[in-house]
Amino acid sequence: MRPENYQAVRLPSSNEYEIFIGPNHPGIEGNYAFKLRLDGDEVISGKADAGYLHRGFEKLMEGRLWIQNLAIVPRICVPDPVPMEVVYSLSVEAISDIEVPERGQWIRVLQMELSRVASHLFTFGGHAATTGMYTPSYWGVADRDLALDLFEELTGGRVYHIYNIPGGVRRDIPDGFLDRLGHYLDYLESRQNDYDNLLFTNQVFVKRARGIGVINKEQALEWGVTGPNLRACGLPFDVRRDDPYLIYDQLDFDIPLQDAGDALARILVRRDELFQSVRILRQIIKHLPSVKGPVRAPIPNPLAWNVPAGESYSRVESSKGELAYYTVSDGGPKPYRVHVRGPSSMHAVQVLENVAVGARIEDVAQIMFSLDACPPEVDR
Amino acid sequence: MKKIKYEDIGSILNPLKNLQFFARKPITEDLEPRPAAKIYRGFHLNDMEKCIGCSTCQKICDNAAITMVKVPHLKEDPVNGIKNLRPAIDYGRCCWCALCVDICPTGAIELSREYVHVCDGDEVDSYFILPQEKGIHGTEQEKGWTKTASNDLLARTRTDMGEMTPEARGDNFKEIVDGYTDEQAILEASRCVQCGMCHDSCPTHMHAPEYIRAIWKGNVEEAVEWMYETNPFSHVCGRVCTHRCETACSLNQTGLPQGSEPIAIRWLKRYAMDAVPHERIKEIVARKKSQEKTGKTIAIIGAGPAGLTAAFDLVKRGHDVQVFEALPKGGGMTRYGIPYYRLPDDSLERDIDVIQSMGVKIEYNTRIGEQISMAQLHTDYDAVVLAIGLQSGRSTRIPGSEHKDTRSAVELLRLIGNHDGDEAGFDIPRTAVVIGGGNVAMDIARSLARYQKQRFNQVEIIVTAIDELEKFPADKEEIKESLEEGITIIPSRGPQQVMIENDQIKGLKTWHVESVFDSDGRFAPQYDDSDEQIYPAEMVIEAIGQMAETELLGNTLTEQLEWERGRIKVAQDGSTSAPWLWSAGDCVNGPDVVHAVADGHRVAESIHACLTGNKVSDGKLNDE
Amino acid sequence: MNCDEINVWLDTLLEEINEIKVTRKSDRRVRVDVDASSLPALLELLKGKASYVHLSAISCVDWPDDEEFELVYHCWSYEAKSLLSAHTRIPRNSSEEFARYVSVYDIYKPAGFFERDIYEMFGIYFESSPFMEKFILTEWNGPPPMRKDFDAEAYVNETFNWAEYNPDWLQEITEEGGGIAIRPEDVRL
Amino acid sequence: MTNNNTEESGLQKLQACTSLKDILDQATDFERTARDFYAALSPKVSKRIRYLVDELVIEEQAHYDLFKDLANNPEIEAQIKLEITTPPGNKRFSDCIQLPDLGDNPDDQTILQYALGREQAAMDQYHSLAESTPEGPLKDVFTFLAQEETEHKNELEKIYYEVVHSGGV
Repeated sequence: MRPENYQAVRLPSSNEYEIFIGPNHPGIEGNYAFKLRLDGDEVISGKADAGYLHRGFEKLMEGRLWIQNLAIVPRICVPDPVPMEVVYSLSVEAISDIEVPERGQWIRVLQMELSRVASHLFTFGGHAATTGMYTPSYWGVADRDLALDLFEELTGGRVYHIYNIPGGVRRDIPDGFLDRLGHYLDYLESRQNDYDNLLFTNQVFVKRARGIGVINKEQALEWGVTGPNLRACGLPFDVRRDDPYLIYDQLDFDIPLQDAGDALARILVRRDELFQSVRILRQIIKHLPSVKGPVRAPIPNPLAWNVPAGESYSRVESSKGELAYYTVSDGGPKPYRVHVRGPSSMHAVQVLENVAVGARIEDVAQIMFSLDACPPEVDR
Repeated sequence: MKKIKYEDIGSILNPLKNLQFFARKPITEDLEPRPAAKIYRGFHLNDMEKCIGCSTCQKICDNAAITMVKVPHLKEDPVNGIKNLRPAIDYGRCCWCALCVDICPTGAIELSREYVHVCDGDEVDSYFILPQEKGIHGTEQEKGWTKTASNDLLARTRTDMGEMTPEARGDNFKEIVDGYTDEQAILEASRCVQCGMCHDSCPTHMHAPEYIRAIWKGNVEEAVEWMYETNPFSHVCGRVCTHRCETACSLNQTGLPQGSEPIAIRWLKRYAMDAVPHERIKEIVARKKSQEKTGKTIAIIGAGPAGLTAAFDLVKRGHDVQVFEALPKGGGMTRYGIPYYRLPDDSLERDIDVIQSMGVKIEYNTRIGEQISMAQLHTDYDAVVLAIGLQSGRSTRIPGSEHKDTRSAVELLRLIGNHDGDEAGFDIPRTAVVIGGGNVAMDIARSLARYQKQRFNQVEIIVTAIDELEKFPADKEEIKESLEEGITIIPSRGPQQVMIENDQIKGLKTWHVESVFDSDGRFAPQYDDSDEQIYPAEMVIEAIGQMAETELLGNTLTEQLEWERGRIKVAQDGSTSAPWLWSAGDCVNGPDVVHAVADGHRVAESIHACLTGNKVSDGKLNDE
Repeated sequence: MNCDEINVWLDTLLEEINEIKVTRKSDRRVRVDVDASSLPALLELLKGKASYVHLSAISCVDWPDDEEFELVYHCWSYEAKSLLSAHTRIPRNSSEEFARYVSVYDIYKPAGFFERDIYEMFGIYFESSPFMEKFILTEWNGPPPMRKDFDAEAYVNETFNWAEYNPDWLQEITEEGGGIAIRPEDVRL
Repeated sequence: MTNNNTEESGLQKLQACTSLKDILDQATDFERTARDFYAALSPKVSKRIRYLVDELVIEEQAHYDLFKDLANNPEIEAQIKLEITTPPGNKRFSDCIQLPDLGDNPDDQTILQYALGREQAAMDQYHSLAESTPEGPLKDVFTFLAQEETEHKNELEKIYYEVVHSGGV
C-alpha cells in the first residue's frame, strides 16, 4: 500500500491504535513497511507490508538469456550479493551438468565468505543504530567498505560484482590480491577488541538487546527460521555443513551457537561467525595458490545456449540463512522459471510478525535488524 | 578469538573505554574521485578501428542499453566482415556488467576506470554516448575491464569434422570429409553470433544466419528452405564453395591470444542438405514454383552453376527454359574441374535433379555454334543466356610448352571428369610437375597423385608457382592436404623452359623468384637466374589461368557485342549490348562457383523484368 | 537414527502412498511425483514421521500448454540431510479467476508465506490458507503477473514511454548520412 | 617486316647519329613504325582482344609524341638529365619469352608476347648504345631511351600477368 493511501487509525472502542512504520524510516531495513497495532507502547499485533521494492525479478529472468540474468541476481540482496550469483550459477550448472574447476570453486568460496564478512559488519551497524548507538554503524559501514575495495579489485565492481558465471568465475584473482586480503583480515582481527568494547560487551547495548525478540527452538523450526537466527536458538544447522556445496567440505570451521534466541544471541552468533569467516579466508589464502588450473569451465556461446530441460533446487548458506533457487529449464535459451527463496521471506514476514507481539514499540526496529531481514528477498 | 559469554554484560567501565577513541587519529578521505581498481567496470571505450560493427554487444546486453549507430565516415567492407555500425550506450540503462566486453568477437569494446558523470536534468542527452578510444568526456582514460582468455565468452574453436587419413584417401577418389553429425552440427551452429557478416559478404547473399540458427534449433528443413531462397547449388556449395562468408565471419579473428576460428558455415550447409532426404528437398523447393505460365522461352548456353541457377529462377517464375550443354553431363566446372574427393558426383547430381524437377530441360552434347547457331537461338527464343564458363587453360608458352606432354590442367580434369572411377582418360606419368598455385593446380596434382598411388604405389609430383607459399591462391586446406598426400610444393619459382630430350619431356627448368609484386601491388617478378633448378618430370601441367571459349559467338556477333578487356561487356544485371543476350558466370566474372550462382540470379531477375514488361532492355549498357 | 536408516524408512513410508513416483537424484536430493490428492498426506507423513521438519519453499511453475500448474514442495530433513521435492500438478482453471488447491499451512507454517506469494503471482487460491490476500501487489489489478500469458515487456511498452535522446554527436552523424541503425528492441533474442 | 630487320637497320641508323636531335628523330621514327604496325593489326584481330592492340597503339603514340616533343625542345639536354636521375629497375621476367610469329589471327597472349619482345629488344639496344657511348649528352639520351622502354615493358608485364594468370581457382 502506498503510504499516502494509509490513514493512521485510532480504534474508538479501545485504547488500541495502529501505526505504520516505513517504508522510508531509519528504523526499517530497506524499503519495507510494518503495520503495528499498539496498546500503549506494547505491540498487540504486527503486519508486514511489502511491495515497495518489487521489480519482478523472477518474471524478468524468464525473459532473459541464461547468462543475462547474472546482471540482475545480485540486486536481489544488496548487502550480500555474492550468494545470489553463486546459487544461480550452481542451479544452472546442476541442470546442464557443468563441473566447476577446483580453482573456480575456491575463488567462489573466497567471495562468499568475504561477502558474509561485509554483510555482518553492515548488520552490526544497523542493529546498533536501532538502539541509538550510531558509532558502530559508521564503523561497520567503513570496515565493510574496505571489503568492497577488495571486491572492486577482484571483480571490477564494488557492490554488484557480477563475477560468478555458470562454469566458475569470470577471471582469475589479480596479482597480490591474497596478500591484501590477508592484510584486511589482520585489520579485522585487530578491530575485534574495539568492537567488543564498543558493542558486544557494552552494557548500553547488551542491556537493550538481551531478552528482545525471543524465539525458542520449537518456534524456530516451526516458522522455518534458518541461518544465524536459527543458530542463536541453539540449533547447529548450517547449509555449508549439512548440505555442502563447492569445497566447503574441505574447510575447517566451527558453527557458532547461542541458546537464548534473542537479539543479543543473534548478534553474538554473527560476531563469532564473522571471525569463522576470517578463519576460512585464511585457509583459502594458504591453499588457493596450490590449486592450479582454469577458473571456469567453458560454456556454450551465451547467445545460443539451450540449457537442457531439467530442474534444480540449489541452496547455499548466505549471511542471512538458507538461500535457495528453484530453477526450471524447458530446454530453451532462457530460464523457464526461477524461484528465489531468500531466508528473509521467513524472517521478515511471519517470524517478525510473531516475534513482535508483546514487544514494545521502541524494540520493533531492533527486532527486525536482529533478524537481519533483507526486504528485497521478500519483494524480489 | 576471544569468547564472549551470553551472560557477560561486560564491565561497567566498558562504555568508558570507548573514550579512548577520542585519542585516535581520525581517518580522512579526500573528496576527489578515488582511482578505480585496475579491472574496474566504468564507462565504455571502443577501439573504432578494431570494432567491426557486428552488434554482438547489442545482443548480449541484458538491459537493452546498446543502440547500433551508422557512422558514415568509417570503413564499410562487407567482403572482410566490417560494417560501419558502432555501439552507442544508453547510460540510463547500462548496468556495467561488461558482458559486452566478454562477448565482443574482436576485443574492441572495453570498460574504462572512469566512473564519474554528473549532469543537470536538461543535459540528459549526455547519458547517450558513442564510446571511442577516449573516455566519455573526451579525456584519455585508463582501461578497466578488458577481454582476457578467461572472461571471453565465445567458443573460439571450430568443431572438428571427421575425415579420412592421408593413408586412407591417397589411392582413391572417395570424399575426404565425413560431414558433421547432428551433435557436431548443433554445437558448431551454436557458436554463431548472428551478426550477418556472412550474408553480406556472400556473392549470392545466402541467409546464413537464418539457416545456422535453424540448424542450431534442430530444424534442418527450415535450414534447407532458407538455402534455396538464394542457392540451388547448396550441395555443391556445401562442399566446395570458396566460403567468403567464413573470411568475413566475426569469429574469424587473428590478434587474440586465444585464437578464433570462423564458424564452419560451409560444412553446416553441407550438413543440412545431407540431413534432409532428397525427395523432401524437392517438395520443399517445389512449394515456391509459380503456378502460372508466362509463355516466354529462354535458351541458356552452359549447364554450369550460373546457367542452371538462372534456369532455376526462370522456371520458378513460370517461364519455359531450355539449357544447352556441350558436354555429356551438367555441372560445368563443378563436374569437369573439381575432383570427386572434394565433390562426389551424386551430390552434384542431386542439385541438378532438384533443378530439373522444377521443369528445367537440359540438352546435353549440344555445342552451340556448331550444331545450332547463335542466330538460330536468337530467332527461336525470347532471351538467350551465355553461361559458358572458362573452359580453356592458359599456357605459359615457355620454350617446350608446345610439347604434347605439356598439358593444361583443365583439359586433364575434364578427361578425369568424363571417366569414372580409376580410369583417367590419359596415360598417367610416373613423374609430373604442375605449374600454378591455385586450387586447380592442387586439384590436378592431387588427382594425379591418386592415380600414381594406384598404379605405381608412389607419388612423384611437384607443384611449383612463382608466389610465396603464403600467397598461393589455393585454399590453405588444399595445400595442407596436398602435402599430406605426398605432393611436393616448391614455391617462389619461375618456370623458364620445359626440358626435352629425344622428344621426351625430361623436366622443368625454373629460376628462383626474389619478389613477385611491385610496390603498387602489381605483378612484376624479380628473378635470380643464378639459382636455376631442373625438376625431373615426364609431364608438365600448366594450371596458371583459364579463358572463355567465345568462338561460338561467330564473327558477326563478336563484332556486334561490346567487350571489356577480353570479356563480353555486361551491365550490372548481366545484360550485354545485344538486347536479347545476357551473359553470366565465370565467363564474365572469373572463376568462382558461388559468384556464378549469384550471377545466375542476377540475369534471371533482369530477364524476368524484361520479358514481363517491367523493364525494357534497349540494348544500351547502363554502366555500373 | 542415522541418515541411511531414515532413507530406508522413507522408502517404506513412500510405498504407503498411492500413485507415487520416487526419483533419487543424488545422495541428498529426492524427487517425488505425487497426485494432488495425496500430497497433503505425504507431507504429513514426511514431517510427522520422517523428520522433514523444514519446508524450505513451495515453488510454482506455470505450464499453460498442459493447462496445469506444477507445485513443488521442498522439504528438508535436518537429520537425514536430505531434500525431498514433492511435485504435484493441479488444473490451471484458465477460464476462472483462480486455480484452486488446499493449503498445507496446518502442516508447515512457512507455507503461509509461499501460498500467499503464489496466490498473488499465479492466481492459485489455497483453501483454508490464512493469508489469501494481496501482499506485494496491493495496487495491482491486472492478471497474476507470473502466469506465462502475462507479457511483462509488452505491458511496460504499452504503459510507459521511453525517453528519446538526441545528443549533438548523433545529430552530426545523422547529417553525414548515418544515424541510428539498429535499436535494442529490434534484436532481443 | 621481321623483328630482326627492324633491329639491325635501327642499330645501324642509330650508330650513325651524331646529334641528340638525330637520335631522338630516329627513335621517334621507330615508335611511329610500331604504332602503325599495331594500328594495322587492330581490325584483323577478334574484337574480344582488340582492346589490347588499341592500347598498344595509344602507348606507342604516347612515346612517339614524347620523343618528338623532346627533339623539338631547345632545352633538350637539361630535360633528359632530369629524367635519368631515377632509372627504373629492369625485371628479367620476359627474358624467357620467345618472339612468336604473329600469324593471321593472333590471340591476346601472342600479341602481348610480341609487344614485350619488342620492348625488350628496344631496351637492350638503347642500353648497349648507352654503354658504348662515352659520358656526355649522347650517353644521356640513350640512357633515357633505355629507361623509357624499360618502363613500358614493365607495364606490359603487368598486363600480361593480369590477362594470362587469371588466377587458377
